[in-house]
Formats: sequence, C-alpha cells, structure tokens
Amino acid sequence: MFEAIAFYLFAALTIAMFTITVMTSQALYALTAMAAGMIFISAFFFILGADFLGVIQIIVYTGAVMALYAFGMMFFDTTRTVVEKRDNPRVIFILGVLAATLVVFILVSPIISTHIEANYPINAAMGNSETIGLILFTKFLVPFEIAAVMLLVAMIAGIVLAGKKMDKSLTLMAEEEIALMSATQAKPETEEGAH
Amino acid sequence: MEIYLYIALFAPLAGSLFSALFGASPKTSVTGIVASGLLFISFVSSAILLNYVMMGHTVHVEMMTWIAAGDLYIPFGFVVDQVSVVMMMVVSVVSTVVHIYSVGYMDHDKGFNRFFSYLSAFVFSMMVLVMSDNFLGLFIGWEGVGLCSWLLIGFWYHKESATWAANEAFIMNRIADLAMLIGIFIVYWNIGSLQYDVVFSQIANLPMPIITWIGIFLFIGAMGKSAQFPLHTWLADAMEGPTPVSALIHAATMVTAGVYLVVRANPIYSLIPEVGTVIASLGAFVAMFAATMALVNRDMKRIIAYSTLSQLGYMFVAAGLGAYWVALFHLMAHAFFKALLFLGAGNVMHAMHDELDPFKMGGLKKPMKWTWILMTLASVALAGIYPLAGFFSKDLILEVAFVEQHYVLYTVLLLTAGLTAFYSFRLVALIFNGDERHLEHGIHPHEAYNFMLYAMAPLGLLAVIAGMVFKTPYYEMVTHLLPALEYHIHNHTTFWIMTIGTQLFVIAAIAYAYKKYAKAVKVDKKVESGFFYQLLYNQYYIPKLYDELFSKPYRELSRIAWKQIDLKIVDATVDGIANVIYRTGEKTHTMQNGNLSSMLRWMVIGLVVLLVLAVAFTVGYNAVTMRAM
Amino acid sequence: MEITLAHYLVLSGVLFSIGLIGVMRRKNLLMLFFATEILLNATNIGFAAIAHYHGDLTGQMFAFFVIAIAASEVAVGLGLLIVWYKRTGKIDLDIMTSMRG
Amino acid sequence: MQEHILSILIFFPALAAMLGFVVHKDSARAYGITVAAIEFFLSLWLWNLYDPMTSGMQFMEQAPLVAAFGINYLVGIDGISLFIIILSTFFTMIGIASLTETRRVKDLIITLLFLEMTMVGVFAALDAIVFYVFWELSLIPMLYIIGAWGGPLRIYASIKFFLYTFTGSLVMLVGMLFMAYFYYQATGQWSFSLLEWYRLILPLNFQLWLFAAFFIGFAIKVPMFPFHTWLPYAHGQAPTIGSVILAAILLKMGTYAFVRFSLPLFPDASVFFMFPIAILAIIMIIYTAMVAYAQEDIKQVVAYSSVSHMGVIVLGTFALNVEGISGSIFLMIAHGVVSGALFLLVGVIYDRRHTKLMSEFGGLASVMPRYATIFGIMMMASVGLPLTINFVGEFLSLLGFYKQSHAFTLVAGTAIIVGAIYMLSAYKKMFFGNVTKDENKHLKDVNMTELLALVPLVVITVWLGVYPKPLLEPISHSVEPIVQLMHDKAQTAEAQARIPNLANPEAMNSQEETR
Repeated sequence: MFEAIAFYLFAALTIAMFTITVMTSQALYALTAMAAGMIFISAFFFILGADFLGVIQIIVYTGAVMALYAFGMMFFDTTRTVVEKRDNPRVIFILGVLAATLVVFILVSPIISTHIEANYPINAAMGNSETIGLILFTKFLVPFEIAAVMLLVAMIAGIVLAGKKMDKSLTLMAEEEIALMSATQAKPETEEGAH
Repeated sequence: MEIYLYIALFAPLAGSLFSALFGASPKTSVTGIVASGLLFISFVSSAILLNYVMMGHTVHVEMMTWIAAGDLYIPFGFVVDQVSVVMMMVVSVVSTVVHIYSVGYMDHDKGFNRFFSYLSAFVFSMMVLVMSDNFLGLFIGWEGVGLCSWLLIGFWYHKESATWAANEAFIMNRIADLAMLIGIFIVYWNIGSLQYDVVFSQIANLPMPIITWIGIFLFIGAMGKSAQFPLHTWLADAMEGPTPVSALIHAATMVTAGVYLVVRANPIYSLIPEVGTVIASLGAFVAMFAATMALVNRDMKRIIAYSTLSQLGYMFVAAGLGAYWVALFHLMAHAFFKALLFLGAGNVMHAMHDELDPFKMGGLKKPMKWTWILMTLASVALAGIYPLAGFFSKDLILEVAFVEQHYVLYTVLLLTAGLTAFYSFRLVALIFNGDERHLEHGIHPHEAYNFMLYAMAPLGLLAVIAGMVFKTPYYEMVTHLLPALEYHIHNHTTFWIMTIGTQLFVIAAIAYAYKKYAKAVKVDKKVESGFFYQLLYNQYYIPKLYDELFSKPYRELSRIAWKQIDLKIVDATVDGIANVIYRTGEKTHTMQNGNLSSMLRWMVIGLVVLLVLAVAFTVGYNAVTMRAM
Repeated sequence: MEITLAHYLVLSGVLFSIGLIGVMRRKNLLMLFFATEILLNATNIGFAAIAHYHGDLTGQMFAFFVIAIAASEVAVGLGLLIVWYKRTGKIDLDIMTSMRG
Repeated sequence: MQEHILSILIFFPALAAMLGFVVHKDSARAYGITVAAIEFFLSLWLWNLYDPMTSGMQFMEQAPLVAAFGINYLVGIDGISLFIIILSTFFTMIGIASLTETRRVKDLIITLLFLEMTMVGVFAALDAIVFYVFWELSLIPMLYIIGAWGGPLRIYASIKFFLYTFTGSLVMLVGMLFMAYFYYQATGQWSFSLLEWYRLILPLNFQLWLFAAFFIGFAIKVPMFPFHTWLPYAHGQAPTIGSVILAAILLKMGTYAFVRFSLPLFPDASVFFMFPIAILAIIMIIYTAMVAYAQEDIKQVVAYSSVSHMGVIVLGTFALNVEGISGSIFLMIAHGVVSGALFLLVGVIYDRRHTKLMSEFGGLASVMPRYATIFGIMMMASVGLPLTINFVGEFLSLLGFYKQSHAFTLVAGTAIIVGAIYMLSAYKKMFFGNVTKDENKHLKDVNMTELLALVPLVVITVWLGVYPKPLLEPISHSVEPIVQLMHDKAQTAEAQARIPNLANPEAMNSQEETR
C-alpha cells in the first residue's frame, strides 16, 4: 500500500517535472525542473531496492550533471525567453505518443518479459551496494574500465573544448590560421628532431 | 571394295576443294576439267560398286565416330546396298554429265571456278545423303545439299530475285528439316540408335502411334526437300540459278532425296499403310496441281520445274502405295530425261541470250538440230511413250494405283499424264516449231558447243533405253532390299486396254499441243483473262498468299517485337526501375537538408516504423506458431 | 493494490515519450540536451524495474553504465556547445546546416 | 609445376598485366600477344595433361583463406570447365592479335590480361566465394573496356551492364551465404567448397528458394529473357574485342554456373523449374530471333542471335540428361567460337567503313570475296549446319530436351528456322546485290592480321564439327557423374523419373516398360 502511494506520487511528480522541462520557455525553469525530476527518479530506485543506483543518480545527475549544465548556462543568456520556431506540433505529439504506446506494448506484452532468466541473481544476504560492487569488479570489469577511460576522455575533451585558451583551439580557427600556425611550429620541431 | 566406296564419296569433295582454291581468281578451265574428271572417277567407282552389288554383296564401312555422348553413338558410316547404289549411279552419271556440260555453259561466267566448287560440293553432299548408314548421316547430306542449293540458286548474287529465291529455298527446307529432326529424335529415344539396320529391325516392336509419328515427321522432312505441297513454292523460284544447277539439283538429284528417304525407310512405312495412303494422295494431288500450273506458264524453266514437281508426285504415289522399287525406278528414269530436258533448255537459253519466254522463240529446229532432237526425245520419254524410259516407269505407277484399287488416284494420274504430254510438247512446239519470233528481238541463235552435246548424249541414250534394258536387272537387284511386289493386271484384256488407252490418250494430247502451238501462236485474250487461266498463271496465288500470310506478318511482328516489346516494354521496365530509384534519390535528398531538427524528427519516425515492424512481426510470428501448435 | 513491473514500464514509456517530444520540439541545443537526459532516465527506470522484478542485477548494471555514458555525453556535448556558441553566438539547431546533402 | 598449373593459369595473366605497366607503349602489343600465347599454350598443356577417362575433378589445389568460415582457395577442373578455359585463353590471344584499336592500346591489353585472369578463375574455382570473387571481378575489366573504348553511348551501356549483372550477383551471393549457413547447420562446420555442398541434400522448399536466388544471378549473366536488354547495349557500344570476349566467354559463365551450381545442388528444384525455364528459353529463342530479324545494325543482329543461341544452351542444360547437358556444354564452346568469329568479322567491316548499318552495305561479295566466304561459313555455322561446330551442340541439346518434352522441343526447334531467317536476310543485305555505295567499291579484302585471327576459327569450326570427339568425350565423362549425383539426390518422384539413373540403366528401362 505504501509502495503504491509512493509510486503514484513520484510518478506524478516526475511526469510533471519532465513535462515542465520539455515545455517551458524559460531555461532556468527547465534546469530546475529537470534537477527535481532526477531526484524524484532516484526515489524509484530506492523503492526498487537499487540503493546504490539511487545514490549514484542523485550524485551524478543532481550533483555533477546539473552543476555542469548550470556552468554551461552561464555562458549563455539564460534569463531571456527561449524563442523556438515550431512547426507541426501535432506531428510531434502523435509521433511521441505512438512511440510510447509501442514501447509500452512491447515491454508489457508477455512475450519478452516472461522469458528472462537471472544471470546475476540478487543475493538477499548481501547489501545492494556490496553485490553490485562484486559483480561490477568481476563480471563487468572490462566494461567498467572502458567506461572509466571514456569518462576520462570526456573530461579531457570537455576541458579542451571549453578551456581557457580558446583562441588557440583548433576547432575555432579558420583553415588558413591553422596552416599558418603549423608552418611556424614546423621549425622548432625539426630542430628537436635533430637533437 | 571399301576403297571404291571412299573414292566414289570423296572424289567430288576433292574436286570441290580443288576448285575452291581458285575460287576468288579469274576463270581457269583446269578447275572445270579436274572437277569433271574427279566426278568421272567417282562414277567409275560407283559402277564398280554397282557391279559388286549386283552380285549380291553389300559394302558397309564405319569411317569414324562423329557424335558420341551418353548412350548416343553416331558414326560416319556408309553403306552401299541395292538402294544406295542406284542412287549413286544416278547421282554420279547425271553430275558427271552436268559437270562436263557446265564447262561449256559457264564458259563466259566470272564465277566459273566458284561454280565448280559449289557443284562438286553438292555432289559430295548428295553422296553422303545416299550412302550414309544412319539417319543423322543422311541429315548431314540433307542439309549439305540444302546449303549447296542455296549457294547455287543464289550463284548470281547480284540479282535480287536469285538471292531471294535462294533464301526462300533454304528457309522452306529448314521448316521441313525441323520435322525431320523431330522424327530422328523420336527414333532415337524409342530405339536408342539411329543406324538403319538397328532401327529397321526393331521398328516393328514399337507401339503403333509412335511408328505413325515417326512416319509423319520423316515424311514432312521429305516434303520440304522434294517440294511437295504446301512447301513447293521454292522449287519454281529456284530456277533463278544457272541451268545446269536446275538440271542436277532441282530435277535429277536433290529434289528426289525425299523419295529416297521414303524408299529407304520402307520398313517403317510398310507398317503404316494409312500414312502411305496419305503420302500417295498428296503425291497425286501434287502431280495434278503442278501439271496444271505448267500448262499456262510462260517461263521455259519454270515449266520444266513444274513438270519435275509433278513427276515427284508420281514417285510419292508409288512410294506411298508400297511400291518402293517402282518409285525408285521412276526416280532413276526421271533423273535421266529431266536432266536432259533441262540441259537442252540451257542450250536454248544460251542461244536466245537468256530469254526464257517460249513465246518469244520459235523455229529453232533448224539452227539447233541436235538440241531439238535431244529435247524431243526427253519430252517423249517424259510423256511416257513406248518404248522410252517414261513408259516403263510412269505407266508402272499407273498400274500400281490400279492394282492397289485406288481408282481415284489412278484417274488423277491418268489425267496428269495427258497434261504432262500436253505441256511438254507445248514447250517443244513453241521453241522449235513455227515462226522465228526471236528475230524480232535481233537474236541469232547458234548451236551449243559440240562437247556439250556429246555430254548430253549419254543422257539421251539413257532416256531411251533406261526403261527397256534396265528394268529386269534393276528389279532383281533392288528386291533384295525392297519389298518384291509385282504389279500385274491379271486380266489381259484390261491390261491391254489400259496400256493402249493410255498411250492413245497421251498421243492425242501431244497432237493437240502441236496443233495448237506448232504453226502460229494465237493469243486468245478471252481465255487469258479468264479466272482459271489467271489462277493457274499466278500459281494458284499461293506465293502471294504465303507472302501475305507468313512473310509480311513475320516481318511486321519482328518489328513490333523489337520496337514495341523489346525497347518499349522490357527495356523500359528495367530503365523504369532504375529511374524510380534515381528519382527517389532526387526527391528524397531534400530530406538531407542538414537541419538537425528535422533529422531528429526523421529519426523518431524511423524508430516508430521499426517499433511497428517489431510488433507486427512478433504478433505474426506468434500467430503462426500458435497455428502450428 | 500491487505495483507490478508493468506499472514501471508504463511509467518508463511515458517518460520516454516526453523525452522524445522534447527532442523533436526543442530547437535550442541546451534544451535538447535536457530532453536526451530525460530519455536516458526513462530507460534507467525500466532497467531498474526489470532488475528488481526478475531478481537480476544485470539491469542495474546497465543503468549504471547508462549513467556513466550520460555523464560523459554531457561533458563532451557541453564543451562542443560552448565552442559552437563562441563561433556563432547562437545555439539554435536550425542554423546548423553544414550537413546538407 | 604440374600440380600448380591451374594457379599458374589463373595468376600468370594478372602478373603479366602488372608487369605490363612498365612495358613501353610501342611494344605493348607484342608483349600482350606473347603473354596471351604463353597462356594459351599453358592451357593446351593442361589439356594434354588432363586425363579424359577420369570423371572427377583434376589438378585440385587448396589453400585456406578464411579458415574459420571454411573459405578456401580451391580450384580444379573437369571436362566441363577445361574447354571453356581453353576457349578463354584462345580468344584472349586471338583478340589481342587482331586488335585494331589505336587508342591507349597498352591500357587495353592490360585490361584484357586482367580479364583473362578472372575468366580462367571463374571456370576453375570450386569454392563458392572464390567463384563469386572472380565472377564479380570479371565485371570490372569489361566495364572499362566498354566504358573507355566504346561507342558514343558507352557510359550508359557500361553502367547498365555493370548494375544489371551486379544486382543479379548480389542475389546469388545471398543464396551462397545461405547455402553455407545451411551446410553449417547440417554438419556443424562452415564450408564454401562446392564439392562439399554437393553432398548436401536440401529440403525441397529450401531448394526452391535457393534455386531462385542462384537463378537470378545466372540468368542475368546468360542473359535470359526478360533480363537480356543489357546485352544489345553492351554489344552495340563495346569495341570489337569487348564484344568478342563478352559473347564468347562472359555469357558462358551463366550457363556454366547452371551446370556447376544449380543442377547438382538443387536437383528437385531443377526439375520443378524445368518447364518454366524451358518456356523462358523458348521465348529467348524465338522472340530474340525475331528481334534480330528486325535489326538494322549487323552487330545487333549478331548480338541478338547470341541470346537466341543461349536459349538453346539453357534448354539443353535443363534437359537433365547426359545428351542434353553435354550438348549444351559443347554448344557453349561452339557458340563461343562462332559468335566470337562473327563479332570479329563485324569488327573487320566496321574498321573499314565505321558503320554497322546493313543498309550502308550491299554487294560486298564481289568486293570482298574472302571476307564474304569466311562470313558465309560462320553464318552457316551459326545457322547450325551439320559438320559445323554448332550443329553438334544444337542437335544434342534439342535431342536431350526431347526426352523431357516433345511439344517444347518442337517449338524450340524452330530455332533452326528463325535462325536461318535472320542470318540469311542479314547476309543477303550485306553481301548480295549490286554495290550501290561508292564507298564500298574499293574496300580492301581481309588482310593478313585479320586472316590470322579468322582462319583458326574457321578451322576449329569445321574440325570440331566433323570430329567433335576430343571435346565431347571428356565433357560427356564429366557430365555423367553430375547426372548420377542429381539422380541420387533427387527426392521427389518426378525428379527421380526425369533424371536418368546411369549406374543402373537396366532398372531404368524396366521401370519405363512397366510404365
């Protein structure tokens, strides 16, 4: 009973928040609503017994991602109303609803959901975080490491792209400038090669 | 004896190849002499073989394998037996004469060497045809003579009519050849061999319908080569070729190949008398049909060609009624006098500067005495007057029809005999008697070279004696192989009435022809514009009919097939598919407008489509498995 | 009133469709990013729910990696966004037409 | 060396083609002739080494390419492929020797040598993937030859040729992959080896689908009606050498593949589709003969006549007995020789007059007697006169099919009539009559170079027409096991009845009698 109340409450809240995120014309509202939506989602994780995931959800999304967005938004003029040219809003809604219906149909229909066997069963004796840790560092070690590397790469990419020395960034320079720069740098490099 | 067989067979080929070496160079009389000489050698070998066969032997050789695949085994095998030796003699005699004659006849022609090359090649093909010991070997010769006939009809290739006639002859023969091939296929798949001896010994074991089909298809093949109705039109048109060619190919040898085939396949045909009756009826019809066309024609060579057609009809009557030896006998006799007639016509043509209309000739008796004698002799023989060759062979066919109680056929043949006599002497009378009408055209006729006349002489002799002298030994020889059926009318009175009656009828026809045409030619306008005259003069409108019914529609259909179907339907479909793809690209490339927003929208549409498909397939799959369960 | 897997999945689907609408609707790149976050979160709910109801941790693992990917996506994407903004002064989707075919 | 003769045959021309790039432009021709002649004599040597009494594959070579998927470089020949290989090397040699092209001769020769490799490769390959690779590779040189040295519409023609045949091949590739997958399902191992595939007995419905997939690929190549329209364009635009190779060899790939793939792999489907294919073949024979009759361009006449003859070949192949299949293979060689020669002959007159319209000629027999003679011989061979090479094949093909259907054979037999019609009328238009055009009055007769190419063809045409045994015997020996294999694999009663059992002919006969 408690679970049901919690589910419906959070479901309503999440939907409301995300609708605001999608529909509002104020960037700040959207940001705030999304942050709230993320936290509400973490509630579902807690209900579903995925404590670790819930915590991660709050830390990563509400903490890191939202902070990142907030920083990002500082570059832009966020106070202004977001003006968007919209054509055929009906098409958008029809497509969205259709996609939702189909996804739901596929997921709900018993064909798929009944045939799943547990590869890594939840061990009641251990805590959720413990179990996850165990699996993550045994079965999913390689993906985990790859994900880590990917995050590192993303971090470096973020720094390079948005970093301080933007005037030297290759992505910002015209072709001629790059050519000029490489020409000037060519000399010292060859000298280095001579050593 | 085998060596003689090979000599008889390959001497003409050697002559042909020798002449071919000089094919493109200007006239060298050596080619004519060598080719004639080699043919004479072939003739001598044939005579030796004849002698050998008369003693009751046969020669059978297998030279080498030709086609062998799976169970099929076809060798180049040759057989000299009582039937083929007769044909060999006919072919070698007539062709030797024609070769020697041609040396004179083609004297001034640019294609002299080429001519001998073709002519000897023809003789070779004909030898293969008659000597082969299996059906496919016969077919080689069959097609070979067709090829040579094509080459020789179209010898003067700059003439449109000649090349047209050559193609017509070849294509029409091809129609019949298809039937013959089918006949050969049936034989092979039912008997497993194409060798005559195997086929003929096993043919009786086959079910009746199959034998009938074999008989029908082989006969259709024979019809093409022997120009039987309805495949007869090519023969008259084939007269476009040089006259010696007409004498050799379109009178004496090639056109009788059909008769030879029926005679050779007599074990098959004697099992199916119904088909035989059909053959005989068709033969009688053609005899009459061709004779009527000859009555009014104004082209010397065509008249003789129709006469040939008519006589071939006689032969088929005999063959169809089971009197194979009679058919073969008439074939032989006919070869001699008809070749003679043609060669005589060749002399006349030379004298008249290639004029063919006998109404523009006349009174040639004086300048061309020997030709006149020989042609009259040949005509008498053709008419069947005692004691010349025609009497013994042609009247025999009448007797056969009578004895076999086919009285309708008998009547038709009798009437035709009268017609034959009439048109033959109409021709002779027009050419040699009466006023010298050619003088109006400024032509001064002259007799042919002496050696040409000497060359014709043996034929003249044979036309006289072939019946009287050869009949008994011939009969004794061929009945080793062919059914020995004597045709005697047992009632002596009937026999004499018939014989004398026929003779009188024929003589009356000759007299009428002389009366009408010997003195002055009165052109009766009323008769000429009459329906029957026009019908006959236009060959029953059959060539026109064929043109309208087959040639033109075929040409038109071909054009439609190419312009409409091939280009506008088949190819256009392919191009259409390509265009649809291309246009789709043209149209949809606006989708790639680079606008990320619309791309996202397309992405969602794609997602929805995929989801729909997923759902549809799953539902469908479940439905199928449910039903299966 | 039992809450079943289907409930969660329906919720996930609804959220996903909201995200999809956002993806299609938004022209502002930053807002578009928000919408993609919604999409990812919607699936995460699905994963977690399935993991729960089948007693299998694989779903959670997936969700975990999805979060990792989402984070890196934001980092790189935002970086690019800033670069783009510096260049053009706008973050409107409609002006990004260099990929016109 | 003998063990690797097939690899040498395949890769020697390719190697020579590579080296050809460094050869000087002026000596390219001599180089090309030398290479092609060496290759030709190598192939003759192969014939010499070949044992005609053995029925299986000979000179097999195997080297793994992708071991995990069972893809091997596997080559070998039997009597069926041997002569087509010799024909390929022969025509490459003849083609290069008689080359009259003056533009970029070196490139053309290199392309031809490369083409030679692909041709030999196709006919020697016993692995489906190797076969497919060579099959597709052969398109590229041909595409170049048409596209670079062709007539005014060459780009359209070459692209049409390429896309058309390529589309068909892709369907075939799908069939091959599925076949391999099926083999994997059945045996647990991957294999693309034909000889392994032969052992597989497929269920009927699979056979039907796979047969159809392979059929599309082969039929476009043949080309069968209604997929034939690329051919007239290709021939119309291709230079002489291109047409010669296309008609003589490349078309044969399709019919060869029928014998190699379709028949032994899918015997039941072959019987099932026999009559539909026969109908297509008959349409090919008669319809294209009529189209040929309507043509105004002599080269198109010859092009359409190829399609018509290929119809007889297809018919013979689907006779499914030794006589028919041997006949169709022999006819492939015969048609290669004859149509190749005819295209060469058309090239001769094109070089002189730069037109192919028959209305531009007339009376050539008196101006060019030697040319007219050779043309006449080849025309008669094409018409199927006995004692020429075509007759043997045509006779056997029709004879074979007569066993399967009487009526169809009767209709198909009209090939000999309609063939005569278009060929004779074309010949009449070109060679007979008076010389009407002034340009034609002083045309030179065939010169030595051209004779060098044409006379051997004439000799072969007559020699193999009179004495086909040297070819027919090995072919027949190699066809027998295929027919036997088909009979053994046949599942449906109809297939068993229609495909003769060679191992036990007595049983067959008694069966027939009881029926």
